[in-house]
Amino acid sequence: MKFGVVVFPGSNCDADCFNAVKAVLDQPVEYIWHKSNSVEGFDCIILPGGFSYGDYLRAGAIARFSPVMEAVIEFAHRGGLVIGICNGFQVLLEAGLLPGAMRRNDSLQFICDDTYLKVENADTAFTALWQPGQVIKIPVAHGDGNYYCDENTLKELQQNNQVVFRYCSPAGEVTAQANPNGSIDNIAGVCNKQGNVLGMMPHPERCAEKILGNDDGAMLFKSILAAWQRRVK
Amino acid sequence: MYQAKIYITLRQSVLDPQGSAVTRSLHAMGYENIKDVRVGRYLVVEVDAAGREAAEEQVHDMCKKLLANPVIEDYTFELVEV
Amino acid sequence: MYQAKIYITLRQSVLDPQGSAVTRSLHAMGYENIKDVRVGRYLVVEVDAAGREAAEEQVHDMCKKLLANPVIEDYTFELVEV
Amino acid sequence: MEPRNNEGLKPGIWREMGLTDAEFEKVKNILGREPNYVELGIFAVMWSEHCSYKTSRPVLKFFPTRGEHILQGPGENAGIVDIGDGQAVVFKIESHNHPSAIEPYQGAATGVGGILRDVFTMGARPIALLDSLRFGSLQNPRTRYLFGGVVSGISGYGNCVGVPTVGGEVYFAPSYEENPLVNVMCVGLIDHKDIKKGTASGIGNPVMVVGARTGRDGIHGATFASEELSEESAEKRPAVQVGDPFMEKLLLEACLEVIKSGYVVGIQDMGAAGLTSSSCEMASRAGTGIEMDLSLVPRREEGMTPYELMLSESQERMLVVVKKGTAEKVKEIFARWDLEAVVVGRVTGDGMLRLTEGEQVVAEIPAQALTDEAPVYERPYSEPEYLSAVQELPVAKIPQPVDYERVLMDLLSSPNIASKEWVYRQYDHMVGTNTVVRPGSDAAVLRVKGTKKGIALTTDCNGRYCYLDPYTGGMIAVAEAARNLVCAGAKPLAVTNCLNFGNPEKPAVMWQFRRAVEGMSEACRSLNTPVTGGNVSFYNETRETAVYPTPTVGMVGLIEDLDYRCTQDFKDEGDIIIMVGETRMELGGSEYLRVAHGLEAKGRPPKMDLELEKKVQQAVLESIKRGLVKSAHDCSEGGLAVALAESCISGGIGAEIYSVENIRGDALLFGESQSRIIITTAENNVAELIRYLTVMEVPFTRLGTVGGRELKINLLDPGCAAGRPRAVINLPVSEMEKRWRGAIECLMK
Ligand SMILES: Nc1ncnc2c1ncn2[C@@H]1O[C@H](COP(=O)(O)OP(=O)(O)O)[C@@H](O)[C@H]1O
Ligand SMILES: [Mg+2]
Repeated sequence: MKFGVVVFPGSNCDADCFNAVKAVLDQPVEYIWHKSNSVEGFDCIILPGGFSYGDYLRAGAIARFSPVMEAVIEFAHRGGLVIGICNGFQVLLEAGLLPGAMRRNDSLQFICDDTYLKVENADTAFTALWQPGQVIKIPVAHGDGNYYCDENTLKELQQNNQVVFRYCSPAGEVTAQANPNGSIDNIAGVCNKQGNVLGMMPHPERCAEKILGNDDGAMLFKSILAAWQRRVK
Repeated sequence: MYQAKIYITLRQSVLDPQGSAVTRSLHAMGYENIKDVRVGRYLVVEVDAAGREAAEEQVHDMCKKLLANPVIEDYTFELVEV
Repeated sequence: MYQAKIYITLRQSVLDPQGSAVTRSLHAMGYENIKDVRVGRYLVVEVDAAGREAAEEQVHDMCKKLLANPVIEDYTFELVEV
Repeated sequence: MEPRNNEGLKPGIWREMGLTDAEFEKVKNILGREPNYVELGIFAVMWSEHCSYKTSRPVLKFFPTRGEHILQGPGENAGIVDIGDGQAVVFKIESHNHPSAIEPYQGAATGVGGILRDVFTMGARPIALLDSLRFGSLQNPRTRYLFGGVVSGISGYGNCVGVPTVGGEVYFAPSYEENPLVNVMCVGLIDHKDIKKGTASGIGNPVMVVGARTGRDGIHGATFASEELSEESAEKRPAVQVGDPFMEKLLLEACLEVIKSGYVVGIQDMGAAGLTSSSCEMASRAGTGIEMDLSLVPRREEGMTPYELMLSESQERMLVVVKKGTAEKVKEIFARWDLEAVVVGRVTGDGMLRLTEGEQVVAEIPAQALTDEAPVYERPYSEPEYLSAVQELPVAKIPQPVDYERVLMDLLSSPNIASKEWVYRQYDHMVGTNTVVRPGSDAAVLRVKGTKKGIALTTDCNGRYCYLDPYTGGMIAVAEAARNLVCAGAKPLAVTNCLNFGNPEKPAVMWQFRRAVEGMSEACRSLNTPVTGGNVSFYNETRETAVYPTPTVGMVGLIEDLDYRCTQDFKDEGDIIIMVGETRMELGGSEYLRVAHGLEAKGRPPKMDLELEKKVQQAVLESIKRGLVKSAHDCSEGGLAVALAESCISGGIGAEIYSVENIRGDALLFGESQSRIIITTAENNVAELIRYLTVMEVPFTRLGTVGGRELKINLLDPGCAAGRPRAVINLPVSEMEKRWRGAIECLMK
């Protein structure tokens, strides 16, 4: 399975995603430069965290117009697996591949810390190896992670099981206290209706190896590979 | 040459974390008669267009595509010839 | 009740990285006739003041103390009764 | 005002630029004529304290700078230390105090930008940042504004560039009220073969300006850093620059790429004094000259004069000398990152810095005159008068606490001791996925991918100790930094430092400076951690009062095998707690005196016995390497009780302690005696550990056991013969944690 990690000029988790794929899966992985207009030959595209174009104006707003995004959008529409992590999530929102928008964290501060997530949908290609409702620990690092969508959209998300992760307490309670940024309904990650595009604020690539003190994130990468293998068969 | 002054604000229905924080600070500073604050963006853009209409159309275009995010933001602008 | 529309902009000689990034991006999107973009902030503040003058004074005050950073920013505002 | 062409110099104008009459005479001698305005501006900025080190140079000679691991000592943009396998660590610390006092966000942000460039200009990829901060009291709203702004400035810049901020320190004391200190350290990783230097060699080689365009911002920044803050400082606002971290990220990637390409001869960032310092320093190091046509320098604003172009401190720019014939290739690389790279001149053989505007020569100065011939001052020094008064501490008159629990709780919520989570939660400290030990322990640890190695990092300095006795305080800063690294399981390798002092023209400040450097030098020699560079920041004073002398030490250590890394948190029920080192009857300069007795800075700082320190560090490090140690934490501010509480809190587990009360109870629990490390070991390893410590001839005490949900401290009579233990502390870990974790956040609300 071949992974592609998109590199916007201000991406800074590109190498981390690259390494995680290597370390966890040992599958082929390549960088895709933002000026490239094709994603041919890739089986999963990762939009990494960082500050794509300085995150000026709005996080992800300018990145959405880079040449590579047209190819990514088309790839997603064809059912290709796309995951946007942190800034990558913001880009997916701006690109309209996922519903909603990001606001500043309600604390107005950047926050870098571990968070606990409840796996609300363990049926996606990205989460299949987790148990439904399982509590996992994944760190966040963002200034604009305060997810917003209007009520109708939220209802739709809920009905279609598109809310993939919610912030929760270590014991799995979805509470306001466990919400690090004020995001609506404690949403930490959502997918599209088809389930082939996932956006999440927390960083699985930062906790994919034992030496980093936590490898909960490895499961996400393993799930992707498993899903792909199933698909190919 | 035209100058567009563009005002981008969060939609009324969207909670504005920055605005609330500013309101709280103002209250703490003793400005208790401040009822509400909304924080938005203000852009000044120089447009080299043939005529007013062309400029106007372009600014609308830019706002819709890039400068404002229609999911949460509204925009308005003023255009003056310079 | 008054509404103050406050415009906060970076001083002329101060670098505006945000403005430059937006300009570059607009150019890349094909809006090559955009000459310059400066990005500032736009605040709408509801002031419950006895009279126009009082409101005006208060807004000046708030801008100087909290809303604008006098080291690098300038502000102007408009006040309307609502 | 800048004169127009051909107008003569206004008499005395050099004084406005910061040159003395004697220095002006020296300029005339060097040139053999009167300088013009541009030349005078160049001399003034290069001979400012900030750029020339004219006061500190003779004192900095005390530092040991050589050692087996040192690949690059002082003199380059950053120091380099070998970590084996053909790899090295590049690191440096720098201050941005005055800009941060005026515009905390941008001041701190551009400080981060500057130090990052110092490291990647050597060809290294920055892998970590640390920040050492000092402010006044958090009770003061202005302090909260400064503190909040500085932290978000560091966060805003570092996070965006994508370099994790993994450690640092924050202290609050009245002396920093109006003059906060913002020191930032950057650490990079490099292969020996990629090391680049700031030299302009090879006559005829093109000289290129790359990165951001030059604007009018920051003109006079270096001069500004070389004088006291005053009411007028606010008027010098153009000295404040705005940083563009996105541009920095592009510059970083492009520079590393271009350095790898092999086209680069020398490269240097444009820091203080911008184009001026980078060009003349690069020429001077190579013994060459540089000729530049200023009309070619890309600019942001129209109508900029040669003077403005030379003195601008616009951020995110570099000066690069490339091999003849490769300029086009270099431009291509920068263009890939959407950056401008423009040839503005060339290297010459005549040793002159020659600036033209088109054909017309606007300045012509021997490059080495600006660097090597800068004035040097042996300034007078004498012991300050305050010293004997503050050093006096009638211990007998200080009552012992009635309620030890309350004292401990107050110490835990003192901003100087409380958790700094409010700060480092705003820093991305994980990006890069190398952070193996995150902020919150004695030292941060980063892995070196593809090896078993780890790098441990810390910054340390207790300014209060330095105020009370700069010699001892200087020694302690070095010793504590090394001790913090040892607690992580690392061998301390080398030091960078940032010397923050008041006005050196005052003999008392000069004395503090000399004594601190002497103390640091002594400790560096003893602990075998040479100094590879640093930064001096003088004139940190307002209205006649200087900050505490604050010689911040940044230190790098190496862990050869990350399997044997160590953290401060207590691990498992039943582990045995041992204190290595010994507690003396010392209260001077302690946080306890401030918190419990309102004495901000009183007495003599704790004694520093370097022989003991060395032994303790060796013994603990070796024990960790042998796998005998499960946790290690040094005793610093707040003493033994606070160190124990911190280990409990970070481990989420309690402890029961029995300690012999052979000195006053408060000194025993809250005194800050140096050279003490609290370690824990599994019960089945106790015998071996004790045997080893005994062989190493280090003093140690068995204190108790890990376990339960409370920290219980019992004092025993000397001799332990009669009587029951006196239980002085019995506090739930969760309650201590609440106070410790919430203190700063609560003050910042
Ligand atoms: N400004 C800061 N930025 C990042 N980390 C910090 C900062 N201040 C303190 N820390 C972290 O908090 C922990 C405790 O700091 P400190 O009390 O200074 O430790 P020590 O006494 O062991 O030197 C350390 O891990 C340190 O790196
Ligand atoms: Mg320590």
